[in-house]
Amino acid sequence: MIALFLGIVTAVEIAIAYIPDLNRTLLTVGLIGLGILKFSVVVGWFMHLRFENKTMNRLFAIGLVLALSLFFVVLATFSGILAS
Amino acid sequence: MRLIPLALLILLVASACSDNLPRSTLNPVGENAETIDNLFRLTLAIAAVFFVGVNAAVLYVAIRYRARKGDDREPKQIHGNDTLEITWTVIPALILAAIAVPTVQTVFELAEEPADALQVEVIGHQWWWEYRYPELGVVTANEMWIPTDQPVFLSMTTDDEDVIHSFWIPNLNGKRDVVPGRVNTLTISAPEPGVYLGQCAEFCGLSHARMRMTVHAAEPADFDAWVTDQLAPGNVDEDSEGWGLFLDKGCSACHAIGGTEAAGGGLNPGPDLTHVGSRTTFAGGSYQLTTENLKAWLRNPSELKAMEPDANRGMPNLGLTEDEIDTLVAFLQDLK
Amino acid sequence: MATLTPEATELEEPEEHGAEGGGLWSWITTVDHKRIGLMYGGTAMLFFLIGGIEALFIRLQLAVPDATVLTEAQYNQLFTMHGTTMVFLVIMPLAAAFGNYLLPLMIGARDVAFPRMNAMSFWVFLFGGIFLSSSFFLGGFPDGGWFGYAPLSTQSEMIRMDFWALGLLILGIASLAGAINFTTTIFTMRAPGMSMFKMPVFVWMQLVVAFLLLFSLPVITVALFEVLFDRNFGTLFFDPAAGGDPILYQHLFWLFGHPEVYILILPSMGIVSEVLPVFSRKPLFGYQFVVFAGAAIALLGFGVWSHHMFTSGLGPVAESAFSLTTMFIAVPTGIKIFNWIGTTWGGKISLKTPMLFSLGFIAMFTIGGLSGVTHAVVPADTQQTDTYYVVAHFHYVLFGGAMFGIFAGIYYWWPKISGRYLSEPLGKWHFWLMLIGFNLTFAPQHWLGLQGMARRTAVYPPDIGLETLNMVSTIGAFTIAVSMLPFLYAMLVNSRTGAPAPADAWDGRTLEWSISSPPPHHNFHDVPTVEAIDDFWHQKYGEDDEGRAVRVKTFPEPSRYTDKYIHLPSPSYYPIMLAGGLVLMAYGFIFAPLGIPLFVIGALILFGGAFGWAQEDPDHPMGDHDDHHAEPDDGSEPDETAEEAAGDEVEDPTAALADGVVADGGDDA
Amino acid sequence: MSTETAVHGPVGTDGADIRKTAMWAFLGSECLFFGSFIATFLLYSDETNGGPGTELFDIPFTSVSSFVLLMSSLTMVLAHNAYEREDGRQMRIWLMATALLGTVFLGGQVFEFTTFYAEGLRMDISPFGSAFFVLTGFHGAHVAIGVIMLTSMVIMSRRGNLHAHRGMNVELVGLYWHFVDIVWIVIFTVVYLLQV
Repeated sequence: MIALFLGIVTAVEIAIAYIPDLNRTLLTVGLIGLGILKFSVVVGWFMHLRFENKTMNRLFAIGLVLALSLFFVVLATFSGILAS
Repeated sequence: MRLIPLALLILLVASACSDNLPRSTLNPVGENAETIDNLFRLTLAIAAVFFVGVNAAVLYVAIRYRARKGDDREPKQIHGNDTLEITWTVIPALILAAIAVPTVQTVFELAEEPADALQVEVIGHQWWWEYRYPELGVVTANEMWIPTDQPVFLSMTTDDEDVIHSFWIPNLNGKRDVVPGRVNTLTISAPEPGVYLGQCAEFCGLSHARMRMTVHAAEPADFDAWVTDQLAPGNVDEDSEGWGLFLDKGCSACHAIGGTEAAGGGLNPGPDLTHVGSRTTFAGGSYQLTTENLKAWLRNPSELKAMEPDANRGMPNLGLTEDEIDTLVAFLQDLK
Repeated sequence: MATLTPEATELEEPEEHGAEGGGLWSWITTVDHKRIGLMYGGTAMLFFLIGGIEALFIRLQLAVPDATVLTEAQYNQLFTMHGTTMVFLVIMPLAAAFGNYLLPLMIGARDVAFPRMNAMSFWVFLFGGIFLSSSFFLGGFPDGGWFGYAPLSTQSEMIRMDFWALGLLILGIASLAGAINFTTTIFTMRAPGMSMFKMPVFVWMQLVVAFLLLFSLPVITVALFEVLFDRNFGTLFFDPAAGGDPILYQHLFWLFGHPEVYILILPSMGIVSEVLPVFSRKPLFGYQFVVFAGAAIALLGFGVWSHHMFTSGLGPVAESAFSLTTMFIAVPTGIKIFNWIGTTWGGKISLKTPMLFSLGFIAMFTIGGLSGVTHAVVPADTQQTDTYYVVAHFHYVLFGGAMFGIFAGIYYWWPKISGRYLSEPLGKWHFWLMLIGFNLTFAPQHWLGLQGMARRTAVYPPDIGLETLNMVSTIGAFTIAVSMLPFLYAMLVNSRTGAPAPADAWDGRTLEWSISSPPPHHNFHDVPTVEAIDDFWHQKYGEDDEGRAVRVKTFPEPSRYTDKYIHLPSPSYYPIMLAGGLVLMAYGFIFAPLGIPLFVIGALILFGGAFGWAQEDPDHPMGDHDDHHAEPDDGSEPDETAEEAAGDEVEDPTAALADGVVADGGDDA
Repeated sequence: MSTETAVHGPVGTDGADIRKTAMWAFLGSECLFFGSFIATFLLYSDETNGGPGTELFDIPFTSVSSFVLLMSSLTMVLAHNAYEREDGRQMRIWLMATALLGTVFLGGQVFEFTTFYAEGLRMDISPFGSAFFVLTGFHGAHVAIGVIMLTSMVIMSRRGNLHAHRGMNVELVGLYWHFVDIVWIVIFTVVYLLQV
């Protein structure tokens, strides 16, 4: 079931990436959204994190949150948003 | 025991303020350096209060609550006090917030480019500094001249093959890194004529310690005279033995002399020598430009300053005879 | 409760399975956390000696202007290795030594979660340190600075930076495996009843450090890989000519490098948080606040890295943002200092050597913290950074702070480790000489920096006012060297002839004092049940009407031996084999293409070690255990059966789970 | 040690599975490892230094190999289920299937790398090339290690060193394998789809 779902999501992703003239922001938001969906499904069900205790959840969550912050701060610094 | 740092502090503050040091952040010249110094002194004063408070408390505790013979009573078991905790969380936070306001203001102030500034391009090399005055057409090395009546806006970078340096004249402003592939800026101004010394402040390899620089702040008239001198072609007698040696020994492969066939178009890897005789220092600002020093330099440059000539960083040993050295040194010193 | 300190038994022979005798082989194959901790400590102290000698050479060169004791090339190598050694081969492993020895004792466990992985961490650290230092005999020390900024570190002449980058990668494996081990140990192996907020502060700080390592090490790993690839495989990560950006390296390095500062200082903060209450005979003031402050420092520590780059041209917005976060990290740091003073306030203070070092820690660390605040003021920092002012600042934090804390810990726990006290007079000589020498060395450097003395310069000119203070600083450095003599004498002689120490050497508060000195191989005859913070103290003392401590119970001296059968993990030589293979690979890489056979041999040994490890039964007499699969590449695969003894004692696991609060507060803070 | 604790692995005093806790800590750490590489890539996605850029990406091809990797997560789940049922034979079959799918993915990556090299995208041609190859290469290395782990587990199971009820290994390797899969989900989205 979950595998089927993941397969469909992937198909949708590729389809989106190929829609001609799709608004760039919409594309980005859509693809990232679907990526997050797939990510959560695998982590939550395949890896049973949904059913594990808080310690394990938090260990992984901290890594994830820090990695995401890393993206944003580094990119913001370089892209000039922060550099003004 | 804990009085030692305090005593040292007093001693050192006294000694630091006593003489006029040419490379000290404690003797700021010009608006930017003074702003920074004031902000630093404010922070230092606040820090000093905490320093004295904490150390006095430690000392007090060690004396007052020391276990005494015959006192069998155990101390009260105090586990904490929420009011105190909140107090010593909030008060330092407020003090820091108070420091943060002028800090942020100053950061933005210092980043502004003044309207009427003299433009200078600073290029860091392993291990010397190149200065270009695009509006004036002047190119020079290690010693920068600036007028006293005008702020100077520095645009700083390096060659792509070079490494990170940091431009720092402590009297005039804080340092700013010089990064390959980027252009960083810094504003300096010196209302008083004088000589201000600096040192590359980012570790840049073998001879980092000998990558120094000098800023000559001159009255406007003197500065203009300097510019006029710099724009003149190099003082070269094309029939002289020195000039012949300069070409024969391959000096012109790295060094330019303006107004001659060795003008080089500004692509040379070594300092521009058009007016080298008029400078006071050489070798990354680490030696006085004297006859003796120049001779020693030409005998074996790496003896005076560690370099990597094989990697195109620094001057190779040309294997000159004493006669050739004498001739070349005389030739160079005539390049005023 | 009553299980804490069982009655002494008359047994002469250790009965537990897995007990080790003497002999070199038993140390090589040991998986006992106490032995591993001692080996960590001993190795780190040897490196401290090396790093110290490097420092003395640096100070000799700087004693007078334009000195020629060292060439520029030698000087650059020495300061690079001094920094690298002190950070990665001294303070970090010393913290690991304390963590290894004490974590299981303080949480009432019989070992760490993964004893063999623990042994592997040590061997990887030892071999990595030897690898890094051996560069001296193979062409010279690395010379690109301990921070290895690209593109200087990728310039082809800086050939020894391969040693540096590979060495740090290897040491990173040791630290990462250690961090996973400690995290798991603290989360899962606490004695029944010891909820997170009943753990000793030292354990908390080790947990925070493990988190910092977990999440900062991978970032420097990436930075080091990118440097290695640029140097060896022609990638262009930091080549400006091709569009690469050297500033990216700085971000990656300091994203690790700043948490690293807290990795170095937090264990010592944990140590003084244990020492101060014992020698004041009062509980730690504001336990929760001290714990939260530690976690807050760690969390904020991930958001301040760019303050190392204030002069690199980040732009005013980023500079202001990082200035603010940096300033506010001073708040939790201040909370800790105030709480430590609160702990001693009104106490009954005994100025034994551990206490002297702890008080010294507070005084010296405060100075380092305050000069840190002046760095947060960006404009001031542009004058201070890369000068001796910064050198002074971080030595007040890392020497006056971290090392003073570590010495406090050594004097405090030595009676537990050896069963003998270290000499008080020698300790006092050590402390006072070191305090004086330390301040002589580093206090003048504040002024040197402000007077324009740049860091990492082999020579400085005369006549700009730097001579006197540099000479003072050099004299101070040699005073520090002299102060180490009484310490070394005490360590070498007192451990055999010092006054015998009882189990509870200082009238302590935490579980390690409830067992014999030195501790039995299995630590606890019966795993204790914990009801309060400082549970051991509360068994000994109650409070009278005025709130003063009153002794209610005295325990008999515990025995080293038990009549119980306690199974412990068996010794194993696979960890050292795996570590050895890894380092052979590194040598092979350095000397490629000639070294490729060495690389292959190393890889085979590593794989063999991992495979053998996976097949090995960790404690065969019990028979029925999981096999497991070792992961050769990262060494962090949790691949072994943990020591289950603690698990047998679980009475109500769910109850403990309910208040099993996580250390970080990361996702909801 | 009772069978019960064997199935769920050694548990600590707070009831948490010791080895799984460690594995999650490791995976949390790995997030930062790949995060740093992905940040590098994002920074350099336009730095092609005159060489080829994202236009070389063959999305349909990469989609297929992404799907292969995604399906290997499914077979991994089936292997884990077989372990829970203590069905050693089934477990080995699904482990082999997972390893096979992983190998197919690696084959795809090798093919992709070869094609890119032929078309002039090399890791020494531009920061973009460096970031792309090193990021996807390190992911590939993780997959390869996973394949080795899966294979050794099959071997150990055959030799009787890995009994079905000792499935903590299968579960741990499964966690690692799923993690490698989700990293690819991120890479596929961020590096491929968003850059076209």
